[in-house]
Amino acid sequence: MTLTLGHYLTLGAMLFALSVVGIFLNRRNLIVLLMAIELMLLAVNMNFVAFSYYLGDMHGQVFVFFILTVAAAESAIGLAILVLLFRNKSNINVEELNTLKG
Amino acid sequence: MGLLSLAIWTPIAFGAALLALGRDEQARAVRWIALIGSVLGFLVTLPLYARFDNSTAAMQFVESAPWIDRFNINYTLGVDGLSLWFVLLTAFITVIVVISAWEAITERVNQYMGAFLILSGLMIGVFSALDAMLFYVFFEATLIPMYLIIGIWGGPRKIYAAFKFFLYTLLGSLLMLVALIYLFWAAGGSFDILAWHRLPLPAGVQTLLFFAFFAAFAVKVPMWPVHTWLPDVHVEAPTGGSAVLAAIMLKLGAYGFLRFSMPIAPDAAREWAWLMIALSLVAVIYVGLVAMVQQDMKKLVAYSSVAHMGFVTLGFFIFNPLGVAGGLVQMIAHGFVSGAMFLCIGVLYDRVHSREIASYGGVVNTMPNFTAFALLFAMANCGLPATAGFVGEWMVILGATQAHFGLGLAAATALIFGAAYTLWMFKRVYLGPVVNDDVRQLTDINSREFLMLGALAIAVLYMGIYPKPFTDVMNVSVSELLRHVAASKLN
Amino acid sequence: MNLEQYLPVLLFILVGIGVGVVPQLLGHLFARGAGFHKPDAAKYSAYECGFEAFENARMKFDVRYYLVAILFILFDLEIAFLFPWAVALHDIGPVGFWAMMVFLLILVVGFVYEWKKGALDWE
Amino acid sequence: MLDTLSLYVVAPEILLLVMACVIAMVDLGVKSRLRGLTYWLSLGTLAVVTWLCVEFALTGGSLYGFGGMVVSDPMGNWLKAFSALAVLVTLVYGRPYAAERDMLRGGELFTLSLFSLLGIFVMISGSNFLAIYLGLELLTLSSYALVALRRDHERATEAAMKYFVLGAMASGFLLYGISMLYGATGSLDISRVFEAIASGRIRHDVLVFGLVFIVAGLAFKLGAVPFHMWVPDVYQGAPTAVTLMIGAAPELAAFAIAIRLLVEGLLPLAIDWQQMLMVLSVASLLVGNLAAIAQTNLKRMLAYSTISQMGFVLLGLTAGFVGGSLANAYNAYSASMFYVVTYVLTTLATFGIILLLAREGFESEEIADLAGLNQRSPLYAGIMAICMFSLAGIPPLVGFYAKLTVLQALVASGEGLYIGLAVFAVLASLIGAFYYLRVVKVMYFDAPLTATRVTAPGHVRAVLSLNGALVLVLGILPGGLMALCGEAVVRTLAG
Amino acid sequence: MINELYLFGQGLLAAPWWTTVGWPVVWNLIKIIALVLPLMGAVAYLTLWERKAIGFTQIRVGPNRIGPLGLLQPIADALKLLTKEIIIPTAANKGLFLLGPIMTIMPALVAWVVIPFGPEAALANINAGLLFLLAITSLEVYGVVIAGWASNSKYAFLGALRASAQIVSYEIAMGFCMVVVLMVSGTLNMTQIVLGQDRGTFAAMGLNFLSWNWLPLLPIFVVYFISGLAETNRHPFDVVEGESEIVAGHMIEYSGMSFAMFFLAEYANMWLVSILGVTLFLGGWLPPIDAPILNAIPGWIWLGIKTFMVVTVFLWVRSTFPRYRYDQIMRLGWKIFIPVTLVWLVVVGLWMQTPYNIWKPLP
Repeated sequence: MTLTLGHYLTLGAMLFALSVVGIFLNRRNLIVLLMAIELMLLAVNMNFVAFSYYLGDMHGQVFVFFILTVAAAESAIGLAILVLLFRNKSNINVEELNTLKG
Repeated sequence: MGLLSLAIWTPIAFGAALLALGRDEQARAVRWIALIGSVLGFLVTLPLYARFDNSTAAMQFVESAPWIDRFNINYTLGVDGLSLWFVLLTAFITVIVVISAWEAITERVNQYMGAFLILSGLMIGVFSALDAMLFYVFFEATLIPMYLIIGIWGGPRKIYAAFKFFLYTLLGSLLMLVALIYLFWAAGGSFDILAWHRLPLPAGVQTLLFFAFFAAFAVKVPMWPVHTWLPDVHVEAPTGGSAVLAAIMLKLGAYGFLRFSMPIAPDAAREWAWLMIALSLVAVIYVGLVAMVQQDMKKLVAYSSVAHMGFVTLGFFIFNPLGVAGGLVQMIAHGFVSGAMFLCIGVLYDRVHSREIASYGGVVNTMPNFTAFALLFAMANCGLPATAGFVGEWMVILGATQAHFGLGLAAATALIFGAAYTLWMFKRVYLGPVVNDDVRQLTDINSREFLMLGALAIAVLYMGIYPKPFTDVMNVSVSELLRHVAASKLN
Repeated sequence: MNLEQYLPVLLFILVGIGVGVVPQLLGHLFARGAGFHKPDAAKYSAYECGFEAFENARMKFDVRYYLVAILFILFDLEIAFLFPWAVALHDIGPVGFWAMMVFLLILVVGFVYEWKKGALDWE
Repeated sequence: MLDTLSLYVVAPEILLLVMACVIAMVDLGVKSRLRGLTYWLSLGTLAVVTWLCVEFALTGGSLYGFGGMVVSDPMGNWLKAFSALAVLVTLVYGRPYAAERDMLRGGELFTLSLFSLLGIFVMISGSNFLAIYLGLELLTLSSYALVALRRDHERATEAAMKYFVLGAMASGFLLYGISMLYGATGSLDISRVFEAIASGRIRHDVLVFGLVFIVAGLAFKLGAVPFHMWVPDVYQGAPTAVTLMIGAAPELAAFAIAIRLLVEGLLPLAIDWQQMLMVLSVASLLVGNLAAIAQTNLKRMLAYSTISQMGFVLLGLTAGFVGGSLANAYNAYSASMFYVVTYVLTTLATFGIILLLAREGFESEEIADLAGLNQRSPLYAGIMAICMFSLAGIPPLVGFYAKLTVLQALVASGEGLYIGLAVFAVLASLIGAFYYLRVVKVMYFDAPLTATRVTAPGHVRAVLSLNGALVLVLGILPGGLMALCGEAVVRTLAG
Repeated sequence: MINELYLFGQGLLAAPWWTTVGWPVVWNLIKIIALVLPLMGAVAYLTLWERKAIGFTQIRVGPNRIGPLGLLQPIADALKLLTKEIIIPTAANKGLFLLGPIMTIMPALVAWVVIPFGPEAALANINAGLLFLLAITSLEVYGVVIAGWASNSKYAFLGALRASAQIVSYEIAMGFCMVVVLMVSGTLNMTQIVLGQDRGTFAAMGLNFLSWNWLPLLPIFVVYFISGLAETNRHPFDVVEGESEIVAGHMIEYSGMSFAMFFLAEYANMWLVSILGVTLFLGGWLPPIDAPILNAIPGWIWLGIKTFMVVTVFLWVRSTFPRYRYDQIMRLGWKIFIPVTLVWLVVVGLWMQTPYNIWKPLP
């Protein structure tokens, strides 16, 4: 069996779907939410790398580099907000995020 | 700057200045400046009448300047026989309203006066705009000051009334906006109303346009069954607001029929005239009956306004010169009379703070001078010959009879209802013995009120006795309009 | 892509895990086989200098550890940027060099900022 | 690659970046009583950047830099100028508010604002997926931090968290769509993507698959229904000054990337994305307006109002490609641009008033807090009333012309569907008028709760008055701005 | 001889699965074992050498009872640990608790796969060698964190936090060091990096050791070495397992072979850091001076000698310096090493832009 573009794309799509499901169905812990977001970006990276290799074009891989960086910055900010939230509310349950309603 | 521009912007400039600079501490100065502004605004409209050429149906005093290039919107003004009198009427009523508020309004005087002055300029703008977008802007902009007037200085249920007024009229005019945009597109990128008059349109489109305009204007007039906002608003609005509303704002809608619906969609207008006539008759008869059972003076006058405006639309849609001219004359007359009626109620309200008919009785005993005025206006409201009210109604009934005898008969019966509720109210409020202490302590009108009511009384009598200046102005325009409407645009 | 060179890597990872697993397994077997396996509650409780554990070990800890983690992520990613640049430095010439210098300058601004803000102070 | 032209093209961005760094450094150095220095430095920078963008815009040409990564075209430059101005005004309004809430202590407000503006700039000038993505992230990352700027404020952190999660997810969607397009077309360059799609060699279903994700991501950023969940929470939870920062200038950027991605890149797929946008805009108009009625919190109400207003913007974008012809494109896109610019202008003044009213320890967030404002301060009540009427689309205020242009673009398409949409939009804005009127009602008809007069520093008062006056003046004379938007779009899309 | 062995193995079976998959796997396994077994030996005897070396600095003999000169001491230690009971605390998270040691030892071994022992003697001569190394060593911190967390003990938890914070802090400085080396060598391939050090003015004069990276990149070399100490949690940066404070840090709950895994990993890492340092800065397997007699000595011997020397410096440092305070460690990492490496990175970059660039790309 050889790995074709389709396999990579399917993997990417599965990871992406997994992360979306993770974001929407997760009612417990915000950390899981952050992880799901990272997973989402990784799914995209998978796509980019696969396409880049398949097309013989470097730009996709360059894009991946930038996505990685942004993902890092994003998780840094996400964690920082998480810490603030924990300090203010003393828990990080998704369900407890309900002060804002209307 | 042309005369029409002056007529529009003089009151607006004064109003804006009052809003920006006026303080409650200087109420006296504010009143005087407002008066000066309104009088100036009235004076600049007089040359319009003096220099008006009765012999042509073309637009006069036309001025035009590019305004929004991207949509070819122009600042085009002009008046013809259909609109001239309304410009004068608006400016005149504004003076009266400013005087009427002299003592009644003590808080935020600058905002009150400013709102009325701006409103006056905007309404003159509506009557003189020849560019549809300009018309629309003025038409809609009148909502803002009126909304505030009702909401700030109105009665106990003012908020309900203000919202009702705003949203009802906005709904109608938004549909009109779509129609205007469609016409803009259909006319190849022009908002010129006169060009639209010449624009051929297929029947289906005409019908849709007609009803879009109907939505805007029927609400404004107001025609039955979309009149329900009017009594509520009249009851809650302050005296000046009611007066302006009845005297002028209702005319914006009727004027719109003449300027937009009929000439732009003549075929649809003819096709649907039966509906308009039917609605008008319902207004005249049914609403007249409703007026009879009212306990609240303002509500009564409000319903009577709906009935009278029914005459106007009836006159318009029977498509003969007598009917249309009669409708126009009725509009002017109603401007004087209904304004005067509301001001009379205002005079009483300022003293007793009640509008219930039952709170009064025997006012004639304590306020003889005032009762004389009230009697005159009541008579004018019933259409007594030699008063303004008579001329228009008589012309419309004649016109209706020409079209169909049954129509004339139905319209004539309305006169009886009108007499019935007006005179019954007059009897209950003014005649008979004094019924309570409030009435006993009434003082007669002061010179300011005398001046105000006197000016209106002169106008009412003059128009009733010698209506020629009014009809002369409009004759040519009316026949031109009818000629235009009679020709089909379908080919 | 020459993936053959990665075969030893894969195998080595397996071997590495094996090196981790097998001795532990052996240790268990030996201990049990030789009868050294004698559990008791004190032995199997968490070390606490002889006290009973009186608080959950999953305690709150200093936020500075978070800070270090966050800063590490950022700097490490930036090193990831430097890697391809450094490899290609011979080929990309002065333009490439100065472009990275601009990047580093911005980075230094951030570094100075956090330094002055006290993010790097441990006490 | 690194030629003078490229540097020229991104000159405003460079200036902004340098000054953002300088301000961050200065903020570290100055004593707390000299904090004003960073404020004025920020304002000065923004003023210069605005001027620079206007200069660029007036030259009128389209220049590409860095091998087509960025573009400087009239539309972009005007949008940049407006967004710089918006941030400037935001800072002017927000500073007293921030100072009272101890948000200036760290000095991050100005730096982060400038960085978010930088992100906006990059988004606007990006003509490559990568540049657009990076700009977007710079903007959103700064925004997350700004929302969480009040560290001890529970609601603000909660809002930040929600904003973060949903914003990151939106980026993920956008990226996934971009990756699909990249795979399908083999390029990240927007003009090349356009060429590749226009050639018709690429399978349509693959493109649409990617397109769906891109539109979803954009809808998230614009706050269109059903991707609007974050908008009300963030508007309400964020400190008001930050709400304005998120609600004003970024809308311009969101519009810009919608144009860049959908029009400049994916125009051959217009039939597909126009349908999606139609659904989004109809839903936004409906949900935004209906939900706004139920709100008692002013910021939340304005959030829903934003959603409905964005519905209008999207509506304009749907009318560009009708019946196989692009004849209506300039008309439609410039209508949207005009809409979004005037919306930002009005929003600025609206939040400016809220910020003014928010005294220390009192947020003035409830609609009821505005009660009797007319008695307390007729000027501010007047400005707020002008804004509300403008948002409701009543002439002669600028919001009316915004709606007019969009409706006109719809009707000008000449198709029944679009005219139906126009009628729907009109009815929706009637619902909208209700809640805007309610604000006016509270200010003018209700009795004030306190008698304290509203005070503001002189220059804040001046800018606010100017802003309010502009809403009115542009309502009386909208021709110039309309022509500017039209011109910018024509030149950009033609060039 | 190796080649013949390889061909012999390939010829054992003619089936295609054998020649394409089976034999390469077996062959590589052989090579891996050939690497791991000596490595384990080296690790074991490093412990002995450590005790001896410390003994010498303190003017005592060190272990000398078991076997001649105490040479059997490591074997005795190993046997003892093997027979100890492995304690899994009741409160621990069992699965993770057992995973911790595995995640620690695995990267410490796998990293060796890219180390070149000679011109053609790397297990995997991959192009992204250094990158791979960086990646695999970064996994080290997972073992620490997992162990600390799974133990469910305050000491372990705090120790793990400290250790991971320290490791990641110094990883940045170390990363910068590697970037600088990359700049001058222009390749990620470890073999190429070594070969790149064989050229230059001094190398042409026969004084090859002066052309190695350590001289022009001296500050980087120093930072690398010290970071290496910190990365492996060695003295004087061993606060994570500081006996006086948190006893043994993240390993406190471990016993027997589980503990031995950590122990092995630490010493394997010492070797790894040393050999990496030698590869990056000290010319790898190259002889110091271009003399025929020295060239005759096989490269792996040179490599071994150099690595042994570097490792010995590790021990020397341990026996010389007092332990740092934790805040001092962090300050050193963030406030001194990062700026120093950054500055030197810029300096080297600038240097390379000038005509005095001494690093020409490999042909």
